[in-house]
Amino acid sequence: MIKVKVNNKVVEVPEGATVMQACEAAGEEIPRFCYHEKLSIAGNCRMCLVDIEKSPKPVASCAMPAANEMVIKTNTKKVEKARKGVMEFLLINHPLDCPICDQGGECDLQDQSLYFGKSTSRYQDSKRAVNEKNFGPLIKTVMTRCIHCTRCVRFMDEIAGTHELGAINRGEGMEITSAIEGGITSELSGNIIDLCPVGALTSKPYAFTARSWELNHFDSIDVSDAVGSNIRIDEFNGEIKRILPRENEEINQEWLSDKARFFYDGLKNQRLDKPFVKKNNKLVSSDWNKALDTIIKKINDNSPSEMAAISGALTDTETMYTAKEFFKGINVKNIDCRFNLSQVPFSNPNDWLFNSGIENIDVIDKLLIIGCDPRREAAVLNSRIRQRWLTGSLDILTISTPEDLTYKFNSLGNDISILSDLNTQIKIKSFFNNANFPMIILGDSILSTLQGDKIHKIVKNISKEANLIRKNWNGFNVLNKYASRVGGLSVGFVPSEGGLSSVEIKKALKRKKIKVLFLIEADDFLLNNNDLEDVFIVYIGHHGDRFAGNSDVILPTSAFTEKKSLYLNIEGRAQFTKIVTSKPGVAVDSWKVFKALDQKLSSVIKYNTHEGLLKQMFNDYPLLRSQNNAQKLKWEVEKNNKIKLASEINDFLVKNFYQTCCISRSSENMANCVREILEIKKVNNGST
Amino acid sequence: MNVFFILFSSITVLSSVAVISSRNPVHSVFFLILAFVNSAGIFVLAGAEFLAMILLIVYVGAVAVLFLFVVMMLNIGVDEIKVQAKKYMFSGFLVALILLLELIFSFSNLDVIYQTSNSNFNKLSNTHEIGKVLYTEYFLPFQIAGCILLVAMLGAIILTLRKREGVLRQNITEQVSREKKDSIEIIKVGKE
Amino acid sequence: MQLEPSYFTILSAILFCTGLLGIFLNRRSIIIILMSIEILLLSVNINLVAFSNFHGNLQGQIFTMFVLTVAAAEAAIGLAIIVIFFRNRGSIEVEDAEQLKG
Amino acid sequence: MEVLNLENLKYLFILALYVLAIIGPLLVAVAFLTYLERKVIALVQYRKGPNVVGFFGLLQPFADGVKLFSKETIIPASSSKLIFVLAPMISFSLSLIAWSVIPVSENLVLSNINVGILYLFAVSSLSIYGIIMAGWASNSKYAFLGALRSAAQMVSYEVSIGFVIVTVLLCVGSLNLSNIVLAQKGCWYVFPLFPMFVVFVISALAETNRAPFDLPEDESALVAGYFTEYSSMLFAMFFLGEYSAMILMSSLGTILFLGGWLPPFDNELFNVIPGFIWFFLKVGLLLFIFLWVRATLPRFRYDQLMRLGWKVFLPLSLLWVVLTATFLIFFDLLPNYES
Amino acid sequence: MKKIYLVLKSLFLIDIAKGLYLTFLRMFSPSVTINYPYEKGKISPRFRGEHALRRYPNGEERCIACKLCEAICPALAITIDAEEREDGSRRTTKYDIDMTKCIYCGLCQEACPVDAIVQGPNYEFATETHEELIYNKQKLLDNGERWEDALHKNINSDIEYR
Repeated sequence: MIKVKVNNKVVEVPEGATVMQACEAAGEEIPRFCYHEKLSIAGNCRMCLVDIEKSPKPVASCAMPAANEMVIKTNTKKVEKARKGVMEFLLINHPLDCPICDQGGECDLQDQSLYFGKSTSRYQDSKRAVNEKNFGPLIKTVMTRCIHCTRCVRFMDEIAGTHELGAINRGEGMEITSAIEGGITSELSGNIIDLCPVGALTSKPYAFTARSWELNHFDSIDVSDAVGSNIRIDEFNGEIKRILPRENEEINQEWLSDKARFFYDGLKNQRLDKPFVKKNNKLVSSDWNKALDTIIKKINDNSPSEMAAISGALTDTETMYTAKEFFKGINVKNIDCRFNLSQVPFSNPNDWLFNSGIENIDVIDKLLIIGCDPRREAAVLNSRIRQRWLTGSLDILTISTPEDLTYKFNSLGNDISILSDLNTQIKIKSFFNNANFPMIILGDSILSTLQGDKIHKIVKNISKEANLIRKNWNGFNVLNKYASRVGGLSVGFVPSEGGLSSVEIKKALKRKKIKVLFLIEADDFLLNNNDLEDVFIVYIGHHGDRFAGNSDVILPTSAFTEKKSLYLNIEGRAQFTKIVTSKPGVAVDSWKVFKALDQKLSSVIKYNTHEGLLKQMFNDYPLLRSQNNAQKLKWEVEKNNKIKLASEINDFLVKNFYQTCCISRSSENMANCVREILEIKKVNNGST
Repeated sequence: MNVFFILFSSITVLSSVAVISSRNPVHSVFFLILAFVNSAGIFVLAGAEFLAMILLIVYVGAVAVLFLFVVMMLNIGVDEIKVQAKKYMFSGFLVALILLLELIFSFSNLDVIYQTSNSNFNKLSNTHEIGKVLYTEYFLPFQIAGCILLVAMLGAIILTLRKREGVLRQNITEQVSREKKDSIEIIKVGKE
Repeated sequence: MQLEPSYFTILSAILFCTGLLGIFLNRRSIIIILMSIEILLLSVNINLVAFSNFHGNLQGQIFTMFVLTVAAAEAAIGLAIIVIFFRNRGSIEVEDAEQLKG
Repeated sequence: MEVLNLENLKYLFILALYVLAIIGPLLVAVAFLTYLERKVIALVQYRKGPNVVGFFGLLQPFADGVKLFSKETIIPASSSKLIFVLAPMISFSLSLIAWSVIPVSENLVLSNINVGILYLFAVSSLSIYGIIMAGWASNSKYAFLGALRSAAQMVSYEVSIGFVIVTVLLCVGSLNLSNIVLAQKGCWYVFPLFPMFVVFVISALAETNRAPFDLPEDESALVAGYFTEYSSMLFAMFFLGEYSAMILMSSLGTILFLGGWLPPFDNELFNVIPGFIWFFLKVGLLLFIFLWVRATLPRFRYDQLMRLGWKVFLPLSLLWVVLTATFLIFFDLLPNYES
Repeated sequence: MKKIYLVLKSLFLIDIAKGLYLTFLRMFSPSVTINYPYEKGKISPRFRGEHALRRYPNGEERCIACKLCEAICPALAITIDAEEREDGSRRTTKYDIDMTKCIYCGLCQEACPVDAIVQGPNYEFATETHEELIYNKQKLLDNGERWEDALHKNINSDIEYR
């Protein structure tokens, strides 16, 4: 620790801290444009000038390391004059178009110019104009406004890891531009909108639709992947105008994937707003009572073993809990939340959780990734791995992963069968030798192959043998892809004693053994349409997506922005979404559907309100209540070396990052991304 | 003449009956006023126009207003004739009836000496006549009547005068004679 | 046609009896009794004026004036007393005037 | 009946014509008085006043009249309905019947009675009742307070008016209005009795509830005083009553002090002009004073009003009566009317 | 002595006579009334009357949907919806002013960076229904066209103070 004097106030800062950090520790706000905590230091905006004793000139505080006994002044005339000078230079070429700028009202430059800006300009010559760049379907550019802070360039280099942006020319001719024509392809590109201190980079879908001061902010949770990023939803006039990341160092830092950021417009399209019942092979709009009565008639007509229920990617925990209770009440055992045919075991939470915790990626030194694509399945998590990798103290080994994971790694091959190879196992063990914080990430993707349960067992075994499971450290992690999965497994929406799992349900459907199928927002259940003939399908969901056309009864429910509901992220962290907009039509929260059905049948569900539901659910599953319960569980591994795997090449990656759920499939923004990023990329790849 | 007499007298009688029988005291006062106005008419018919006017001015213009004021200010509600009142009803009617019969009996046989063609009765106006008599023959009683009125006025004032606490009173001369030098004092404040 | 003096006297007799009856009947408020007294005085005045006219003698009218004076004084004092009575008792019913001490 | 013979009917017919001859012009005069009032106040306040309806807005009073008469009559639910309706009628008719004794010119008078001045005085004291009945029957506190104020004020100022009249009567020696005018042939009483004239004018303002003594209709405190609850026809009657009372008081002032129909100087030139023209000119002058004062002075406070009436005017006029009487006796100027 | 003087002064109504004299003289001064529907008072170029949305001389709307007027409006009378026009410029799709909420403070025209929303010299826009006073964009643009000459002149006359 070193002692620094800031404006006559003595503060202690750790060695290596910058002058700016010292000033912040002393409670002084230093204006800055280029400096960002999560990015490398550039020191090119010169706005953070401070006065340091014995230094003849003002010093850029962001780039200057603090030294012991340093005397810093931030409020002298000299400093102010220097900052005013910097501001005047910045404003020479910056257009005064704040009224039409979407950054207006939340613009760093605007704010700073209030304190350091001159009221008139001394600049006589003509201003610089810069051509717009094509940054893809999500980012709108007005490059004339750019002040060359290079935050975007550094972000793409360091966090996103795609090196797509850079500055060309110098001096007045300097321009930020993408290296390749045709937009930015990174799945984290939206973050440069937040980073841009001026209005050079703004959101294309949000363009001109609202002003920052008229938005209502709601803190919520992202459900587009299983990471559970914290988001802020901005609403205006009953419509979601944009989604921004909320800083949470334990989960998403301050980043957000493009899907989470831009898929909100899918909440407006293709919504189900009233119940439908099939009549004469045609879906006819109906009312709740009729729809429920139709279902109850079917339930009464069929035996419990002929019925099955599958929950989907966005189903909230409460719904699955209530549905579980309901199906228990009518004695249906064929229920499963693993709609993607995952074979992940469901008896012990450590089997499906990201046990080490996302935050601990920052300390790991050895990482083995098995059968998953973190870049597309959990983009924010992937960037975190990259950040760790950039420090140079992380070795990465992979089996069956894509090649473009934004960091360098040694691959043991794409065929998963090598995992059962003793050689490989020894290799892995030696890889983890002397590791302080070893980590294995096992993808849910590989678990949803036919050998999933075997793979899980082998990996578990390896992690035990490679000493990944220690006191205070559990290096075995499963990376789930769907926001609902951990919650569903946690509240036991899984086949009960003698019930069929999703894989078995699929088979049973093929054999026409299932007569009634409940799809609870389960659009991604991998089924053949041929198998669904003669099956009475009850679709409970908010979007008229894949199965809606095949259904016999459609019950409309609310999406995650329209209800307060619980989601568990990959670590098992319980977080609530918030009510931002109103529900469309007569849609209800989906748990209420089961409450209503239950009331007409067995009446085992006692609660009537959401509070009552939560109370009983937390009572039954006390672990849900804790923020991060992953590391606190005891975990036994059964020893078994004899499992052999068949050869299986990777074919289970998320090919389409932008469209993974019913909301993103309905989203125009996501469709644009697919059209303008993925397809062009495919063409490019094909040609080269 | 007869027509007017019948008109005036019947209204007088009816309204005086209404005075004693109406339930609302305010209505009683209004009927009393009506009775007075009509009896002023009867006075005129009887050749006493000065008195008629005096009756109007004094009774209707002042005394009845006083009555009205008191009745209105005291805000006496409309009330029923009480049971106690009824027990006097019979005896009251009886006495009144007997008296009425007696009076009518005695008055109907009146034998009055007509002196309507009194020589100086018509020459001068009624006012002059009264004045002449009043300030000569009846001067002393007139003064005494004045004294009675004065005493009555003083009595009424003293009876109803109430000294109220905390009422600010205006002194106009004081207000008007206020000047700048009485109101503003210039004090020199030294430097601290 | 001529006005007979008996017209006036009978009128005054009726008025007198009405006033008298008023005193008998209305025992609820003193103010009505005061009014009845006024009616009595009025009937007397009518009589006086009538006789003065028929006798050609002004004494009747002079007396009427004195009666008026006294009546006015009586009304003033009487009403003042009623006001005080009301202030003390909150009522002006005859039955409430039962105490010698005010 | 013998009463209804031809003679009597003819007499009644002629009487009715006389009455109409008084009432008709009077109502027109009232109408234009309201116009005049608005014009005078407007002039004082640098405004234009009514100028839209008719030439110079001359038809404005008739427009107002039509408006008032075509409006709905609203009678409050909790009022004493009979008295409520009766009050404005009394007020209006009392202000009209007084006119029967006003001599507009020599021999131009409906009934030249001996006790004319007393009659006027009596009628004006009766006019309290219209107001008191209105206030009481409205069953509204504003109306009631307005009525009480008005009644107390009129009674108080009647006293000083009475003494003013007595002063004049001392000089004239007759209660007949024509005689009063004729007695001023040499000198109008406004000159020797000027203080009484001032007292009379001021008391007349109070008697007619005019500014600065318009406390009964003090709009800032009592909404509109005793006619708060009145509308349309009934309100118009009050209105007409008030303004004809103003004209009446002006006529009374003219008769008592300004020599009635007499010209200012008894010479040929002035005598050519008929008497009633002089009379109306003088009445107009007094009316102008009414309006002028209204445009100039702010409203009195009620206690100031009562203090002025009882503590200033009463002693002053009493003193003046005594002084006048003393003067007349000392110089042996007492009049001696024998008819 | 003073007191006697004052008593006499009030006894002889000197002050009241003075007042009456004053008002009497005033009667002969010319009146200041403006005979409204036939004569109209002169209004300042800064007069804040009915609102208007202006256009550029080439017919392009001035309003850029910056919503500063909406933000500054103390009566919350202005409602704006905006989106990107086909040519990429920022334009309003809805511009409503509730004239019955408006307090004519002029803050909107002060806030406007492009002189689009202005308060014109028109004060005669009374209507028979409430609905007519809720102005939409078309109505405001029409106002702008109707009053453009006056608006232009007023803004020019005030230009050196801005």
